[in-house]
Amino acid sequence: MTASQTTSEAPAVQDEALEVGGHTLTSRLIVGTGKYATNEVMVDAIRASGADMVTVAVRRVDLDRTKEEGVLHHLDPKEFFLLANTAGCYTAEDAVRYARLARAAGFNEFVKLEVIGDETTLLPDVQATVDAAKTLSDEGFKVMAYTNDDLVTALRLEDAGCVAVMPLASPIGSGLGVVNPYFIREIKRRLEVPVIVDAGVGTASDACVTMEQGVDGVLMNTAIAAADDPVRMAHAMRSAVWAGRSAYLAGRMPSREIAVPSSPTAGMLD
Amino acid sequence: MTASQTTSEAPAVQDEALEVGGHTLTSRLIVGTGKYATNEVMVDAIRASGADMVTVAVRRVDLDRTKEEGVLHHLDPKEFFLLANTAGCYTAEDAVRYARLARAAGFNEFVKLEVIGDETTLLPDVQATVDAAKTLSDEGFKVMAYTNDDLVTALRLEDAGCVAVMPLASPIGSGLGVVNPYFIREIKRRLEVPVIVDAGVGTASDACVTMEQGVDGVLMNTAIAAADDPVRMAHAMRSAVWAGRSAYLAGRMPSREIAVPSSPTAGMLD
Amino acid sequence: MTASQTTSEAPAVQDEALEVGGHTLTSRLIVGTGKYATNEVMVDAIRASGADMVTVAVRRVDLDRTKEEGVLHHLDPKEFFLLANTAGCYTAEDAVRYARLARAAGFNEFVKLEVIGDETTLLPDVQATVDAAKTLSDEGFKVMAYTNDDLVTALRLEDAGCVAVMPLASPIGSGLGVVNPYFIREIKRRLEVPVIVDAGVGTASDACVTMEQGVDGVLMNTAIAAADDPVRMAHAMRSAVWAGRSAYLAGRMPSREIAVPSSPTAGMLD
Amino acid sequence: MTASQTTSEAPAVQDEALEVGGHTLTSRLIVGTGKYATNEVMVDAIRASGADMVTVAVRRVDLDRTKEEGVLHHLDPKEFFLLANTAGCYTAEDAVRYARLARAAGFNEFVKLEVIGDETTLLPDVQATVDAAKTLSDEGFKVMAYTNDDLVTALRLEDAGCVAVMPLASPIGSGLGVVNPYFIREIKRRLEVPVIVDAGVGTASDACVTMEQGVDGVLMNTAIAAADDPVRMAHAMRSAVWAGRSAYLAGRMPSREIAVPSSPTAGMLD
Amino acid sequence: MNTTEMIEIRLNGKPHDLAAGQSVRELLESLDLHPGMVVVELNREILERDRYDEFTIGEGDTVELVHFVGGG
Amino acid sequence: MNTTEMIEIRLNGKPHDLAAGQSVRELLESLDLHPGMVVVELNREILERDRYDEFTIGEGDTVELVHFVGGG
Amino acid sequence: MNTTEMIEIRLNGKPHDLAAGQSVRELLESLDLHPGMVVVELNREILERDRYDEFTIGEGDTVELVHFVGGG
Amino acid sequence: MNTTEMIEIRLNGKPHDLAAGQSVRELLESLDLHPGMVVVELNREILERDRYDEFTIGEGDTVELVHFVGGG
Repeated sequence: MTASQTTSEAPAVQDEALEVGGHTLTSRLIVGTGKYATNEVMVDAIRASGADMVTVAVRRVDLDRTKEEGVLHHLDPKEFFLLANTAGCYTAEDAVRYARLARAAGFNEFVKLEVIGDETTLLPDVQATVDAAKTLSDEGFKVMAYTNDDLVTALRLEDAGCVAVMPLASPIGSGLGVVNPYFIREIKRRLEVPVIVDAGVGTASDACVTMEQGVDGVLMNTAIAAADDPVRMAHAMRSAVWAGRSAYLAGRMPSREIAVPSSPTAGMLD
Repeated sequence: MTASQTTSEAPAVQDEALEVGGHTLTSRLIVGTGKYATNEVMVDAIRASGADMVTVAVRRVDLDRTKEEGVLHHLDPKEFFLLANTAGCYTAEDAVRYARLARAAGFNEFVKLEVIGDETTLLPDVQATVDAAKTLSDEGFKVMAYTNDDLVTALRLEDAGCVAVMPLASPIGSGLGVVNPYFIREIKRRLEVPVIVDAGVGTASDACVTMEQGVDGVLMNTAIAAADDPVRMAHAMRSAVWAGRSAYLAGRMPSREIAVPSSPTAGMLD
Repeated sequence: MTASQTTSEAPAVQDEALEVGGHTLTSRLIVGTGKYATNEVMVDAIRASGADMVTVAVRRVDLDRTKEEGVLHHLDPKEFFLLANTAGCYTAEDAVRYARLARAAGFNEFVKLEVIGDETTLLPDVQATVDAAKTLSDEGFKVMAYTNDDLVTALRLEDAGCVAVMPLASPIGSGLGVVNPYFIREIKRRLEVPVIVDAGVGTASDACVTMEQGVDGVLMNTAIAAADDPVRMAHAMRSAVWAGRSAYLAGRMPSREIAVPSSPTAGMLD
Repeated sequence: MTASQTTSEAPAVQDEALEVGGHTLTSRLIVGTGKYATNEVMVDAIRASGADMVTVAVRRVDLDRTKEEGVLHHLDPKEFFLLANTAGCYTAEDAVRYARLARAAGFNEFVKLEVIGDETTLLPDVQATVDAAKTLSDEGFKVMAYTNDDLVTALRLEDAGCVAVMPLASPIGSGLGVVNPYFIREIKRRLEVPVIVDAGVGTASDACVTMEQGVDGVLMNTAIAAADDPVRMAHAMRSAVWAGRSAYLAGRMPSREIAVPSSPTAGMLD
Repeated sequence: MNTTEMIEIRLNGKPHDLAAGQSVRELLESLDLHPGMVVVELNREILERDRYDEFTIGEGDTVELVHFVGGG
Repeated sequence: MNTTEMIEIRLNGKPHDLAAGQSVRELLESLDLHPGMVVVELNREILERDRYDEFTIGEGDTVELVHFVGGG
Repeated sequence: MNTTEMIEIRLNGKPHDLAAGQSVRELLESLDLHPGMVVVELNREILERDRYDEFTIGEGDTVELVHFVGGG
Repeated sequence: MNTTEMIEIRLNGKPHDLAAGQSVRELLESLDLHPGMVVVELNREILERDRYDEFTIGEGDTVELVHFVGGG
């Protein structure tokens, strides 16, 4: 028997499913489709992650080598819920344009809104993000907004009609994990819409810590795609997200500086 | 469909099983049996944890209310591998005495050696632990030694014949998690016998971080028994240990202060 | 002789003075004047801190017990540079109104701009802060803007004409210290105007760590006022700021997991 | 005026001096004399550090280029209290031999006892250290013992007659700072003799954090000698040690996740 | 002899009665406030210190008297 | 026989020549692109899929053909 | 008729009276303890289970009866 | 004239030749070492400074000359 089989049985405990903008997610883990060495590894890793919502980017068809490129040649839209992003947009106008193009592809009304404010850090332009969120929500889009860990901005995004607010754990692709758990917790505490931590997770424990803050889900790409063994890491992330969620629901023991014996102090021999 | 089902399929990737003193462990998670509100919760939690090795303490029969007390009335020795501990012993002599009594119970030659050096912190008396480990190993015991996070002591315990060395993450029952990952990593790097982190884990992410250090397993009791919902936490721990182990084997992405886009920078519209 | 005398000699090394909006600051530590038990303790603590710039708030005269209240009855404007804040303002308009009232007091053109976006966390409304910063800069104010640790907002505040950008280490009065050193470092790396960390420092090491990030200064109030012994803590902060600044300028040793002997390995006896 | 002058006045608050083995130390900072680029820099840095106790190693005279080597050609034993160490010794016997040679030099009865147990990490052999401490104390030495952060060992060293117990913050030359503040605090809480943290400090804030744990002093070498500007770093360390000590004595504010305004909430305008 | 006419204003958020025709300077004096220590806002307009006697306070005026207090 | 008249358009940011009078559908066919796999923006206006043959491409038109690629 | 002679031993740290001449097995039975569930230490010596009836308990003997309980 | 008899000793781990009959003090002088700056261990025994001339170095003796160097 191998240790791998220790997660092979269905847990007895249940957790309500995550609903975002009226859509029910099987998994609290959402994964990206970028930066994989091959499309085969991408598909295997995504399947291993257990995610059913995956992000995709909107780009020009490369007229020289089309066949290869389109992600739809590799991912079956019936198997995965495609969440188009507006990655690479630096203005509200651009983001709105990309969102409309994505919707025209005909899959769903959802969009992962990203309006970048700085090329080096890929941190969001929060004001432009709020503006684009309003416009898109008014047009009937279901906006899931990537943002920084600022509570005030998160509240504005909720007011703007976003169906999910997605603060970063740390910068995109940094793998630094949850640098500011206080801000993430406070955002979750104050919002009504789902809070999904997006970007910054580097390894399984980061995903676990993220979910232990009580957030509704986590979105990642690089942590899986850039691991030495993406498929194995995808498995790890799936278990880590589940573990962190369960630990949050289970209610952890208090931590204390003093020690407390786990065996009885009574009944010792003379 | 519920999120709980996201861990319900058997992972495709495999991990060699953990072997300690010639005994193969199904799970890399070992759990204690102390401090549970009821024996029913204890048994359910242990089953949920997926552990097959469980620790028990040696104590006097309480002649007034025996029926209840003995853990064997609740745990089937055929279902679980019983690892008796020497908890509560403050000298090598006492620990040896308790180990012999445990072996006389007739289940196995294994003992979790604990020689406490301080009542407040429950930190080990490392010299007495090394002495007891030698004596017991010479008597044919398979010693799994609880110790602090000191590499030199860990090396001595290996020399003394221990089949596993079990450094603490933080004090027993503290729930502070892995305070010194450097020392834990170095101990793992230098020893040949399995290194199992014992004590200090407080929640799922602690177990995950522990396994990401590359150690062979983790032993816990209070983190599960003192959770608001021990059974759910046991599930969480089982997934967390698996997640941390898998992430270690998968090889995490490098972390960096700068951001790296996960969507293509080429192919943007004019 | 007492340890207290170990800081009693003038350091030989020099550091260029901090200039903000054309005004030269003797100290890189700026302190608030709020929350002190008595005005005597406030004055003693401020003197002990070595700060020459102190913040004050603008409030209605209490017509019942005026004599006591005004901070000018206790702080000599010739001894300290008074930096009026707009604390308590929740809109750009209010902040502008308070800034104008402060300037009418006739001391200087400087204002510590604060536009709060959330009552619970006292986190800034970054968009309103940028708007108010523009208006006030156009009116000739020298704006030192309290903000969160978002780089993009910091860049906007610099564009808006602020003479200093003041990101928080953690929420006002929280004493959590520098939660996100990455963001603070990046803000310092990217801005031309002085970066002064404002809010969140809890004890001396927090101030020291803050300055080690390379920022130009630190502003605090509660850490000193709410210490058991504010005057002693003020001394500590003054030394800590100086220590952190010096360590930053001195260039720290690289940290590494392996050990390196500090005594020669050669020349041992047989 | 320059910021450097902000520490140039004598603090008003006083702290009792540190007494070790009957010897009164002016400074709570003890520094090593190893690894400096030149003897001039060493002397300047030591003077800048304000330390009056400095450690030296015992080694064979290099018969080819004596004049240069001996540290006594550069440090005046009347200006500095020389604390000889037993660095490089791997057995109690060797350490005792080096201590006797050091005493024969005729300066004092003090010795910094080091018995290394592992060449890679330079972690101590705690049992051998306790044995050597007993032998040397019986011979009238005043033993200041380098040890790990294990409380039980620290208590044994106190029983063995050590005049100071010196746990590491992290491995020698690692510069990782105080990895386990819980253990350091507990050691200080439990011992009667002075606790001086020895090894691991990397920059000023590490020294500050160390002293904030309530320990009596800190000993460092590499953090100063391996800085880009050792003299400036020595100044920084001196202020940092003082700052940390003062903050400890001043009693820090409580830290909390919620924010608390530092300006009055009353007296706002309509 | 005849009684002075009184007017009511809003002073720092509260109703306040004073004799008609008083200047801002007179108001401060009546409140025992040193002009140099406060800033006066009359009907939302900030007044210059050296012109306090040019402004006469009328019925229903809103007056805010502010100063510096301890703050962070 | 007579030659077809050619026009130049801007296609995905590059100059592109094609026969005059072609519909969007014909353009996609000529590029061997399945209509269901791409989204077409003609002069900044997004076209509905089922109306590709209603739009004729003219001289100087700007055409963007986009699709989904891997992204985070 | 004649009365049984009684002896006192120390059992799990407390004084305990029983009839003279009893074997360890008889003691366990009198305490309603299943031999397979306990380990017996007689005067600091651990007894093998299958030899409980070979050992007779005498005046002043120290007997420890231990078993497994929940522990970490 | 007659030549001096030479002996070999082990000095700081290396073989060293010197004239027979020399005292420790003479050895230090020949090495240009100030007695106050070094500590002498002769055949594993530490010598007191004021007795350096009482000890004569013999064939095969082991001499260690140590001093303080920079260290942490």
